[in-house]
Amino acid sequence: MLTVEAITSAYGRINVLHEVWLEVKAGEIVALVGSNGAGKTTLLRTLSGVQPARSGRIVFEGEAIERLEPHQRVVRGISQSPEGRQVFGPLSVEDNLRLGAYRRQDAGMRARLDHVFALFPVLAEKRRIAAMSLSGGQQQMLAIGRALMAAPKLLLLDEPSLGLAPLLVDQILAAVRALQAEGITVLLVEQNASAALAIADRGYVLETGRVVMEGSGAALLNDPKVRTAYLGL
Amino acid sequence: MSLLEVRDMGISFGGLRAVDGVSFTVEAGQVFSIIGPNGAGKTTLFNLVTGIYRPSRGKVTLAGADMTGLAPHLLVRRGMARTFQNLQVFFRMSAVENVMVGCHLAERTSFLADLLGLPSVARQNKVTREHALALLGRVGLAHLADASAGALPYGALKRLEIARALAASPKVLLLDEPAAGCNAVETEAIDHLIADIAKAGVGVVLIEHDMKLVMKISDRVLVLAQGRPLAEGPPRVVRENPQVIAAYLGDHGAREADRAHG
Amino acid sequence: MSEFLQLVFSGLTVGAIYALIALGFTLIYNASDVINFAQGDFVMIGGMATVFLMSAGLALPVAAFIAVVASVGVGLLLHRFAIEPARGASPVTLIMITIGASIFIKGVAQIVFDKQFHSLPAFSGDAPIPVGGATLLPQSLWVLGTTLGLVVALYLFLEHTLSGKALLATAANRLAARLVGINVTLILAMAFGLSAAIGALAGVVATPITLTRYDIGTLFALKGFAAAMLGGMGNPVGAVVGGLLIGLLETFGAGYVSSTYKDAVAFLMILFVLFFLPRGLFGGRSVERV
Amino acid sequence: MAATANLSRVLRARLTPLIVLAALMVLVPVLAPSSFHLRVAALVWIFALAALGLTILMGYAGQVSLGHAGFVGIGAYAVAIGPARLGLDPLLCLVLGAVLAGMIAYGVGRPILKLKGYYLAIATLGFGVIVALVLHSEAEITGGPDGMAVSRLSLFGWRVSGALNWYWVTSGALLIGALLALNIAASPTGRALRALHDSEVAAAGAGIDVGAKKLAAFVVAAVYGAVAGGLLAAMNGLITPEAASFSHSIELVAMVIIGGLGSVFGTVVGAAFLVVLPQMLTALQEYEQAVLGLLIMVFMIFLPQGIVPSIRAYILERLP
Amino acid sequence: ADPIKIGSVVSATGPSAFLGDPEAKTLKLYVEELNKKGGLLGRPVELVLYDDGGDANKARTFATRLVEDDKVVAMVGGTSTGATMAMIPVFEEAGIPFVSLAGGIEIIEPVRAFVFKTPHTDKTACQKIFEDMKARGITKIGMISGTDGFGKSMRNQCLKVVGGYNITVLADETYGATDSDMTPQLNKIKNTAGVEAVLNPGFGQGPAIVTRNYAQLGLKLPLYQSHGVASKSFIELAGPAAEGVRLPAPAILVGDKLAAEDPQKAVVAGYKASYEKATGQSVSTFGGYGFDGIQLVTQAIDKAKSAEPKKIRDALEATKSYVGVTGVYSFSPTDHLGLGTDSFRMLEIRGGDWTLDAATR
Ligand SMILES: Nc1ncnc2c1ncn2[C@@H]1O[C@H](COP(=O)(O)OP(=O)(O)OP(=O)(O)O)[C@@H](O)[C@H]1O
Ligand SMILES: Nc1ncnc2c1ncn2[C@@H]1O[C@H](COP(=O)(O)OP(=O)(O)OP(=O)(O)O)[C@@H](O)[C@H]1O
Ligand SMILES: [Mg+2]
Ligand SMILES: [Mg+2]
Repeated sequence: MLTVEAITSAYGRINVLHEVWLEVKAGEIVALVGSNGAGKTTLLRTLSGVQPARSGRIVFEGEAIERLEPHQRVVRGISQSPEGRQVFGPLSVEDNLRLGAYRRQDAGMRARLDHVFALFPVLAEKRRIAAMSLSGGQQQMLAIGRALMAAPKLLLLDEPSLGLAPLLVDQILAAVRALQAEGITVLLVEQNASAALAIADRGYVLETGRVVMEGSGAALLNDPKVRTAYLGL
Repeated sequence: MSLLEVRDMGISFGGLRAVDGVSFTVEAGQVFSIIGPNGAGKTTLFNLVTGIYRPSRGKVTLAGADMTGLAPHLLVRRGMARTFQNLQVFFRMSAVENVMVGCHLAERTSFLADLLGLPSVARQNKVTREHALALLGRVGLAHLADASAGALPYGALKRLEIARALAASPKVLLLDEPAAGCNAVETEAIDHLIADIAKAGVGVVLIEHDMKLVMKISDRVLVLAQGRPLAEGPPRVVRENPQVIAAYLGDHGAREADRAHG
Repeated sequence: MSEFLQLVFSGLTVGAIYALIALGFTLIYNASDVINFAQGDFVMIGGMATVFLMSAGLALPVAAFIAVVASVGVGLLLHRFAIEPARGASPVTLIMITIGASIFIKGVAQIVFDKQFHSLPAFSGDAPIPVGGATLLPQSLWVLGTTLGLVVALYLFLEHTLSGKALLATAANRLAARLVGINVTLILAMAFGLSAAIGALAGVVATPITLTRYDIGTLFALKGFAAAMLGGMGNPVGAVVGGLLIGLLETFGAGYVSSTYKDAVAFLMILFVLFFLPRGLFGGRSVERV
Repeated sequence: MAATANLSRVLRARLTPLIVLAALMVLVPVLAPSSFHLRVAALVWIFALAALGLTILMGYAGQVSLGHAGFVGIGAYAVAIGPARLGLDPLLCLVLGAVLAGMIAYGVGRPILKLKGYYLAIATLGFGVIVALVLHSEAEITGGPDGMAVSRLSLFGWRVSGALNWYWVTSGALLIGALLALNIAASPTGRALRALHDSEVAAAGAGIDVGAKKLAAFVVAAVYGAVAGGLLAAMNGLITPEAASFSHSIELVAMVIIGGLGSVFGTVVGAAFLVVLPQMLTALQEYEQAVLGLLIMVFMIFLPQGIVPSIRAYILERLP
Repeated sequence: ADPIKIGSVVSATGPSAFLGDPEAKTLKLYVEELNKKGGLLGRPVELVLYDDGGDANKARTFATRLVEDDKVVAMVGGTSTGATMAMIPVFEEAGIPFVSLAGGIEIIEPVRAFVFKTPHTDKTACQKIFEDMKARGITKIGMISGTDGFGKSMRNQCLKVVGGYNITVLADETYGATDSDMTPQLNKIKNTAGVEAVLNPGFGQGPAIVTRNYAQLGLKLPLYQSHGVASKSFIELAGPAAEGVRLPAPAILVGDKLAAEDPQKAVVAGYKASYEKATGQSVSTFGGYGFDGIQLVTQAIDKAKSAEPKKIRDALEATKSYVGVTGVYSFSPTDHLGLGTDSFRMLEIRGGDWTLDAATR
């Protein structure tokens, strides 16, 4: 579904991604792990188009999209829940979610909204409240919910469990699984690597802007290097 | 007399009792953790204790002195420093400058001396910078000292805030989710750091959702839910409280918590 | 009593003009956090273009329509060639660009038009309407009506359409706006175009009262900005209330305090209000989260 | 290699702007000795001095003021009114004007500096408008809209007159002003100001008294403005309320932004841009304004951080 | 041959643009015509013209530039009194004659060696108006003046001389130069018992708005405007409300209505024809000030047979009975204006046009 071919990306003159190769097949959950500053966020930003690629190709469903504007990529079915939540602070929770469906104003929107509210009941409770007065974890839920509202084919999640209570981490991971069952493909960046790899079909390990390892979720979980470097075991 | 005493804190936002009658005490050298579901009021409690919000009721005393309602910068003077859940970094400054700002209270220059550029200012700058570099080293960011804070990855920024808070040489340090955005290995480093800080006699108040971290290093844990205390006690006791498991930990959290004590 | 009423009429008229200009600020601010210093110049373009088109023989409605379209064109050009190329620059830089644009527009206007004052005939004649011992000009009703119409339209647009929300979202968080698929460039262009239209419309209805000249935009921008801030930046209802209030303050200041210091009266009132409501009358009171 | 490393060090050094400025000051009278050129240069120095106040307030501390010309006006009229109406010594009045401006800034700043962003902008704007209005209206004291004459300044017995002498006096004033501004930037105070610019909460969390620091910056800015105003009045021998006008406030802000927000040397460049450029554009006659506006737009589009920081960043990025 | 350089600084843009613009156009036009006729003393004339945008500080800089860089031999300009006052020291010091186009009396009082001016002072205007009021038996008036330099200065002059005419000022209101509504002030005057006429010293759009608001409030008392509105655009802007407004103005506005034997008739007709042909705009008194200024200077150069500043000055001061569009000038060492009240005509607006009041015809 998505192939990333030799993507290079930079802030100013400093290259952060060095020819990253990566593939996500339709219906997969792919986990991306790596330490602080490895370039995980940068990679997701490059995929959603808010960060330009310096070179390389991104092919989504057979179409090269690396030159497309972010909104054009959203139309094609790529949606991202960004790092740092990035909610529309002064807008209400409900407006945030509706804007998530900005490019998908279809009959299914109502249902998706209900779905998000079912997943995160607290959002329903606070639907009229300005997003900036939510707690950190609540904002994280909102960011994930907003990404879901776009009914994406490919969902990019940047540290979805960040700041969430353990109970909710379970729920989020379960939800990701459920999404997979609905046919949504997920590319998941997580610091909680053990949990992420546990639900992932495949995973990649990123180190200073390069893919240094790939394999099935289980294989990586059991890889001794991964275990010491990322799982702390 | 405890180092930090919080009595019956409370505040409401338009009908929502975000924090409702919370009390706790922290001793020097202790790690005191506050956990609870999202929206339980943990961050709000921090904001009340550190003077960012004015409490509608309750009292804060630090080393016996009443601190309630004191402006944040005065609280720092009395020995209270914190980090923020929503990053509050000086993004246009370099990493080391961020920490140097944290040293503000220790700096012995006056406005006039600064204006006139007296030699004492240069000396002070040198001292401050060295101190800041040492602190950056302590949180593992020495190699990024001169990088612009705006260019640091998320996990590094969290540690930068810790270094900045430490720069104020606090008696009480309040950390709001310091390990968010760090993987297991990085979290472990933070874990050692916090233990070190506490060992040096600082009272640490910690908000964190990483149960491995919390259960491992906390002396006591307070669980909040919907603004009210749900349970309080040593980690071992808290993590077995069925109410806490149901409201907060879930299976995963309980597992993680167990793993901490392995 | 009749004196009081007279002051009210006159304050409301002037205030409605300020309100119209403040409304123009609202859109661009909502989309980009930028105060468009060229907003007053859109007002000037509306008035001046109508004057010159009318003197070329066009009927008022036709002339006014073309003037509004022309102003929208200028707004879009401003966005396309000055704001869009500076994409990603800080609001301060963008504001400076609009200041440059304002100087540029005035410079061109003094060549295309001239440096004289001009007026337009009142839309429904000059015969004052006597009300309770005071008099009201029909043109005042035009201004008040336009203000009312525009504020309702703007309010509905921002609060009840997805495009309106997208506009607000763009200013609230540009990155997130792009991530949810909002075409930020288009939204900004729309904001500039609509602001220019509102400005020009204000110019058309106000010129019979205020007269117009190539450089009148500066004054309009100043008063409109003050009105917008008093009401609470970004809130169209606030803009209108702010505008009317400043108009009333000025006229009552002139009528009852001192005509020399009436502007001071208005500004002191603004300072007084901001002292208690640091984000204006309708700017919200919520505590910022950290 | 060594040369580029040196260049990089020079570009980063604290006092480089001062040395370049001093060199420029010596060069101008050599290259352009006519008293017209000297006057234009002196005006650049004076406006740069006034704008330096804004550099500290806006550039360092991030607090917008759209009423800075109000303080310029206060300083200017102190030098005009003191000698004419009270028989005081002009130099003393220059100092008194600065003190007065500082005191007024203190009084006005305390309430309004609680405001943020555009709200602070409108409050300062209001202050400026009120000052201009008073200068305009109290004709018995200020001479009204047509202004009033200002007696000659004498520095410790030396009566300053002639373009060259004024050139040196203003050069000296700017040099001192620039030095102080650079001193602040590199000091704990400067760090505190830049910190509160980025996050007031975090600055307070580091023990910085945000309100007091903002107020200090506001007062210092006012003093810069007043001294510049006093010099302007004394040099011209006449002052009109125009000095305190809103458009002049905008002009000062524009200098700071065009040159580069927060950059001391940039402020001088910005002042030069807005003082010298109109002189160069006079040949364009009625197209002058349009071209000036166009140039401002073009510079801001292509050098969005302002002239000096943008160029500096460009060079530094290309050095190894 | 080397051109003779004449300098000028006017406010061609900014709040006084409607004064400065016709001044600039007139100066350019006249110098052009002069050169077509062969220039002066067999040399071409070059006009060095700068726009101060209404800023006295800029005016001062341009004045220095004219003296230092451009080396002009004479100067005609200074749209506002403020700008003029800022420039005077430069020309005085350099010894270059300066004919100002601004109204303030302080420009020529005390007399300065090198400074002259062409417009009437506001004091003369006040006197002319009060003479007219007195003749019509008006003894109690209300005043509403602009707070710009012109309005303010004229207000002060009027208050100074009003006593001499047994007229009392019962109401004294002001408005800002850029205000768009003067109803509150006029309403106060309306409610002041005993007012028999209203006087509005001011220029720009203000008086037009005053006139409109005046009509809107249904005020029927005589309304006097000043010479500051003496251009056709006032009538256009004020519209029907201008009917009946009286004001003192120079002959230029009513050139075609002057008596055939009036000495100014020919000059005025000539200037009006060429200005209106060249610019497509109707003449105003302001352009006329410029015309008289440059005329005075060029005639002085001609008479002095020299382009030397000192000699030009001397010739200027010796000017006697120069017939200009504003009036007939005779300078002397104690009078650098050389106009009296008789150069003003009392006009009344009737049928949308200026008409000469019979009494002063
Ligand atoms: N705006 C920026 N300007 C310059 N460099 C940047 C910027 N943002 C990130 N970087 C650099 O790019 C590299 C990759 O950062 P990125 O945020 O992609 O890492 P990450 O893997 O997501 O880290 P984390 O786990 O902390 O979120 C880091 O070295 C960082 O310093
Ligand atoms: N300024 C505010 N206005 C309105 N509601 C607020 C405000 N601040 C906090 N709240 C509400 O108070 C509750 C507590 O928020 P708080 O941020 O303290 O939660 P928390 O325990 O820190 O949660 P998390 O773990 O997600 O960070 C939340 O429901 C939040 O929406
Ligand atoms: Mg990241
Ligand atoms: Mg929190």
